[in-house]
Amino acid sequence: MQFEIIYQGLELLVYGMGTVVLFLALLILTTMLMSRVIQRYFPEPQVEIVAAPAAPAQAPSAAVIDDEQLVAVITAAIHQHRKGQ
Amino acid sequence: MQFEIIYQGLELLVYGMGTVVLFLALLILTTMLMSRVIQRYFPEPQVEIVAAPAAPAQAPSAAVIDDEQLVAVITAAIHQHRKGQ
Amino acid sequence: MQFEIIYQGLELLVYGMGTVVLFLALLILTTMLMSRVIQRYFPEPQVEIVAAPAAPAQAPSAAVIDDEQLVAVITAAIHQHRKGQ
Amino acid sequence: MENLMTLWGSSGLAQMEVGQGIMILIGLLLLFLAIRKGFEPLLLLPIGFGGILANIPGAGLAYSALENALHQGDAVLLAEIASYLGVSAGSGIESLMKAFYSAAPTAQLAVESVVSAAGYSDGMLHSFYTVAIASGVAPLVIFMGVGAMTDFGPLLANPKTLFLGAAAQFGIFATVIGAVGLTAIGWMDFSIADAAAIGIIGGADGPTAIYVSSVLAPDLLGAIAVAAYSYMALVPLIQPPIMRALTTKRERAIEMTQLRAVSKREKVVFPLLLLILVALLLPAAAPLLGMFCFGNLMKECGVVERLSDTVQNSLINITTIFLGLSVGSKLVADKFLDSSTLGILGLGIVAFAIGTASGVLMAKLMNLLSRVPLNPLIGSAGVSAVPMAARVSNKVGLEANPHNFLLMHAMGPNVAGVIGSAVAAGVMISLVGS
Amino acid sequence: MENLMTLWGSSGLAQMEVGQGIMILIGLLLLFLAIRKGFEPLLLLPIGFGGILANIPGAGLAYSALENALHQGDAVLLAEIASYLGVSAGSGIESLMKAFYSAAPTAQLAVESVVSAAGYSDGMLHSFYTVAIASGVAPLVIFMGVGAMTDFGPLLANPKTLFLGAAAQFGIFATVIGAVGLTAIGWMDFSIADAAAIGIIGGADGPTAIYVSSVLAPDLLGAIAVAAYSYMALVPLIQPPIMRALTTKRERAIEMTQLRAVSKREKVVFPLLLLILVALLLPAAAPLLGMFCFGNLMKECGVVERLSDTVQNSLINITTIFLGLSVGSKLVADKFLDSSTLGILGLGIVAFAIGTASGVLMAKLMNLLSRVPLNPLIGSAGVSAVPMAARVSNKVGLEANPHNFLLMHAMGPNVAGVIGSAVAAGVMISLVGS
Amino acid sequence: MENLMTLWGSSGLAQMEVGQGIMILIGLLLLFLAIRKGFEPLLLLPIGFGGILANIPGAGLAYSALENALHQGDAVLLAEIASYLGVSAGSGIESLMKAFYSAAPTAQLAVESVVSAAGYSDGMLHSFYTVAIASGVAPLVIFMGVGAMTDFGPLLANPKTLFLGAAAQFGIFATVIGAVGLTAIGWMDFSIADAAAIGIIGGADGPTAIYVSSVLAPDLLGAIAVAAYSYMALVPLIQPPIMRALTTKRERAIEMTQLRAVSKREKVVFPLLLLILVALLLPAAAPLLGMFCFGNLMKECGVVERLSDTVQNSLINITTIFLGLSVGSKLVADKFLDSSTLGILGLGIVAFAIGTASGVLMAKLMNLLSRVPLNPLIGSAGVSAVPMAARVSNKVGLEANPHNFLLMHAMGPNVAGVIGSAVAAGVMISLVGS
Ligand code: NA
Ligand code: NA
Ligand code: NA
Repeated sequence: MQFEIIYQGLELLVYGMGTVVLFLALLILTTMLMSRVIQRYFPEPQVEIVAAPAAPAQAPSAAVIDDEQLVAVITAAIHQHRKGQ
Repeated sequence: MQFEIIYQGLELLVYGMGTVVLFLALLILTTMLMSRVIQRYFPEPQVEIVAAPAAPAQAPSAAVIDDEQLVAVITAAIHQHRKGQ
Repeated sequence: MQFEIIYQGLELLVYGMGTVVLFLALLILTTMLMSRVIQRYFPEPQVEIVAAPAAPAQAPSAAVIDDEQLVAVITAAIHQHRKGQ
Repeated sequence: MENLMTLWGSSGLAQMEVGQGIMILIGLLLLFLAIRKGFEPLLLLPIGFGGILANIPGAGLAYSALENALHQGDAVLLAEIASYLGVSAGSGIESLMKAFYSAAPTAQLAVESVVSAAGYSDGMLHSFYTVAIASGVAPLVIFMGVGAMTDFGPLLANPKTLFLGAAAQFGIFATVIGAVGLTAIGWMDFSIADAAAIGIIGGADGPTAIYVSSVLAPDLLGAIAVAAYSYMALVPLIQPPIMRALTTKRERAIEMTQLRAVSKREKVVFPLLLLILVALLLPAAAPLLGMFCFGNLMKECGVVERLSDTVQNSLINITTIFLGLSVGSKLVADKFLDSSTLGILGLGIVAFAIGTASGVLMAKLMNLLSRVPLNPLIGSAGVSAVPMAARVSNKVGLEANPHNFLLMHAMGPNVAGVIGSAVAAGVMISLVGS
Repeated sequence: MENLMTLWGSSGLAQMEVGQGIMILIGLLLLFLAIRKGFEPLLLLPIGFGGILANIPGAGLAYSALENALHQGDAVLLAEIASYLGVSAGSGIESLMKAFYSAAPTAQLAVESVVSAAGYSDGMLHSFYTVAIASGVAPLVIFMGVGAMTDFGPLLANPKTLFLGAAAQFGIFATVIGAVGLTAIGWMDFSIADAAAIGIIGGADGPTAIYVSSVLAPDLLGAIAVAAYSYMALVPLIQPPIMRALTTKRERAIEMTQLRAVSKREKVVFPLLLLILVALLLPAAAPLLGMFCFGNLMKECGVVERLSDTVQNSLINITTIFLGLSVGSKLVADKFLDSSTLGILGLGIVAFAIGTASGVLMAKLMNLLSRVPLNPLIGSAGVSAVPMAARVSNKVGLEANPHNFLLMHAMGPNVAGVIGSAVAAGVMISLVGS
Repeated sequence: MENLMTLWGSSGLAQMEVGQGIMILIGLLLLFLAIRKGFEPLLLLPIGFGGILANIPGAGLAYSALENALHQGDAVLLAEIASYLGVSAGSGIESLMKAFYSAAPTAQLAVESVVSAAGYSDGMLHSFYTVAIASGVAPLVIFMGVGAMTDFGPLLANPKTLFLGAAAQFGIFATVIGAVGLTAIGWMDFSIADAAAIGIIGGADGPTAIYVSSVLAPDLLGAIAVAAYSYMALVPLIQPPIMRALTTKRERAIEMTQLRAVSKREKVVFPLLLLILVALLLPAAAPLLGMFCFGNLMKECGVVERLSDTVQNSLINITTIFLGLSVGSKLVADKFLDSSTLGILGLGIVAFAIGTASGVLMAKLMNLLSRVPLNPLIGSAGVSAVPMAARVSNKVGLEANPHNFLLMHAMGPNVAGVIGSAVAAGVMISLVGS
């Protein structure tokens, strides 16, 4: 009985972790393919730079905190840093 | 059986369309009466011009699209047109 | 039967009113105690004056009416009145 | 031709009963009072409109599926229903409904199945009522919103005004005596639960009144809600004469000392303190006061502003609409047009008057016992009816002394009255309920 | 190893049926139309997404607990269910479901208990559908919101345009004839209730179409809603050729006299007037038109602005999301991929065309009988599809005469069309419903 | 006198049990953490408040009608209930409840009817729980809102960071092993379903944890939700030591290349791509990830802004309030005060730690295999806890190299972690559920 549940747990570990990794690997592949197709065949005239001005994903854990100020500070710092180089 | 359902359909057409027309005719009559009573016995000091500046009924089909710009353009055009005459 | 219900009503009066008064009396005591403890041991640097600028409890009966203007007028009046003294 | 008869037979005119016509007029009157006279429009507009909808002949919007079947079904259907309930089909709708409520659960299930198969379903307003009021949820959500809109600052600055909020609840219990008295002399026929629900009108607090009557006297809910909101709107007419009659001009001119500053921390702790007291002493008041304190804590704690905003706006507005329409469903003619409604309207105004008087007299008593001067006019604000009653205190005070600004002083007893009537509601539910 | 089989067996690829694949593509097509072509995106986006979710193989999101048990349960479970229903376990899902619906209530209860004990529960979209549409509440709330966004000013300034709104409903009833005709010649197999629900597509009003089909033909609801919203989006393509074909250039160039001023008071009284007429004559239309009038009264009365704002924003938005997803649940392959869907799509566009033509012809007829000039182009706006159809009238009018601004004139018949199709819906429910 | 005893007997003090007192203190502690320490206040404030309400003695707010009857009913009522269930009345509440759940549906119906006739009804929090969580709807709606607030830009610019989000889910499964291990050695008594629900705490995603435990282990839901949100708030304390221990200063100072521009079109297609993959491979994750993708599509498509706004504001706020209160209902003393709660709290923090470590180590592994430099600090963000974990990565990175801005780079694995734990949730429900 005791080994039974440990066995079940190990099974869950193997199949669960396996599925997560496989699924996300497939997602990586299809996402890269999708991006390439769109960039080549359906390019957009105007693009947006992700690294700096885009606001980060806000609050998926329902904790909505304003990151914009932080981003603004960081962006400014990066610019200054680059200028300095 | 086949004629039965056609007969039912025709009935629906006659009674349905009849009710719609009768009901809206009654609504016209009572609305005109209501408007006349209000205009005569309960006039309001300030009135609003419907034709031009009032925004149109927005989006009863849940498709909310901003008509104000369109109305503004039209209003301007009407004014210019009238001035020109 | 008739006296029965009157008796029940009187009981409700005595116990009901008694509970209300006792409960609110206890609330007064604990509130005063709480305020004293906070004022002595956990004072706040910045305080707010309740009498004048604080907006009154708005609309607990779901009738939300803007009291701020009224309060502003009253506050101004009080200030003028005090200045005049 | 048969269709023409169906259409005419299903039209309102052909089925209209006198009572329904009267109720539609009463609904229009409520709309008039709400729109033109500004009588608590947020509630009386939906209530009035719901009342009209509930009385549209043949639409059955306020009836359950079974009631609709009993009103509109043919003889065969009625006979089948009656056979399941073990009564005669000709014994009238009311006795069939009673038989249904006391039937065995499997018989109820069978009847519901038959009714549904015959194409009858719950009316729109009946569904709203079931979800919003019978479940108790709408008044509680409103109370949470009220909590999120209440500022306990003035009360915290002068906690003794809680006594004024307590005294004004005497109107509630005096009215209970009135209701049982009318029953004892045979003019009315109220149970003790009915009397308690009627008394709560004197609490001058809409959601509390609806909550209590949904538990103790659902059949009287329509009349009680209409009375509560109407009289709350009439506070500026009802209170001043009583206030003037019970005070001297000198008393009315008393100026009160400025309220002390109240810290944020006190405001955060107060709803928790109230909650703990309720938990220890009066669990029956826990739903109402618990939600009230929760709303107030969300407002004062400062870390969940987005929740507090939603509670004060979209959530309370959505709930108000469905609460109002649901109350309207109880204005259906065969429930509302009853001598008891007149009794309720009469007792309700007595409750307001006694509550007002008790508050004023308590303030005078407190003046005898304490050196800190108290203007007795703020006593009347203890009935709640926030913020109307506090404004009335202020206005009557200004008449006597143009330098006398009682508004903030009256807000203390005013919000105390909300707590007081919720406590009274708890006592009644725990003593009379079930 | 067994787990690997469980995982693979529970994957979508292993369970995918052709129909589900097709429906997922159709869902993606609806999303494309909504996002790239701007086809009524507020509804078609949730409907399309819901359609994809409904067809995820093995997820059973659109099925009830019982349907999920019948699709995925093992032989033992099916045998147990079948024994309660008194049929053979091998008789197929459809006949088991039919047996369930006609079973005695205690047998239904027993089946539900078995299904729940076996771990099956209602799919997410099925729950949404039950709460939002089967109860009737979502279309009614949308209609309240539509009422709160409607301005009856242009209609009040020229009430005769109500006739145009009446005439355009001819498309509804002509389509009913078409549907019963297709049945009579054996191409389709619609009941009279189905035909009525299909006809209502011609009303060019989404919530009305969903409400009527939820009552009269729930199985066709998916196709009807998709047709209604798609054709509403296609109004700028469907209407102009018909309008041009039925009018001369001279008629299209007619300039209309400016609309008179309408007082606030008339706007407040109008929804009440409409409500009273509905109450007296057509109780079956009371839910739809009652909520519509309630919304409009909240907007116009001016004393409950916070309620009106919420109705026009958060409440209608929340309801739209769940309404759309719920409609999507009816795009499940085994219900949608049916020859009847093609029939519905075909009949729907005929309904729009006939409605448009009827409106234009009625305007021409009215021109013959009255001296006040009426541009026949505003007749087509009578189908509703607010405000798209009114804009089409304006645009076609400008082509013929660049000084001809018909927008406000077309808004009258446009909102009249909403009332007209709600009236038609009431008639159909009262004549055909059960 | 009898009334006085009724009142005192119904007071909280007279009925208070030690466990309830402790739970009220725990509720106050949660409020303190939420308000003063800023621990996920949007959830922990309602949860803590709900926990206090649930433990008010005698109020029974967290109990069903039957539980309330069993706790407060007299001997006669208990005997009647027990006779329907075929057990002895003295066998204790717990065994009576078990007998009820395994009773025949007609017996259940009879018991419910008796309980309701005796005046007992579902407690307020029990009703909230039934509607919001037992139905599964509240976590799904929250997930839709989260989707509408998520920007996949950083992830699309560097999709390989999805591997980090995958690796960090190892914490989930390692914790499952821990839970079954504790059971095997006899310290705890978790079933495999319990273990799976506990493991999901390591997903660092509140709604996912609540959704999974509502399906797999409703009795543990309170402890699991409290652990999940508490540890999410503690991420800035839990993660940095682990991150520093597993990396060299040099690794922490690695600067990453700027992210490429991502087009609007990619952002619109991505949620659809994810949805299709889910549909084909993992239907059990379809409710969670379907709603997530729906929210994200509404945000990115740009044509339904009013829906997206409502989803991100009033809808998610309303849902959060009732979700929190509902979770609080599971903090009722006799369910929460159990040795298993301590086990859950302990296992939960282990899950967080292992997830953090796995993410960092995976980043180091990827650095070995690829030329593009990857700062291993962003690996810890793979646990999700958006956006807290990404900020922690940024902060620790800045300590090592003041020119090193990792925030946007860490957002990729951060949102990948949300997808990863939803996938893990799907696997668990499909392997362990029912
Ligand atoms: Na009160
Ligand atoms: Na129409
Ligand atoms: Na995660």
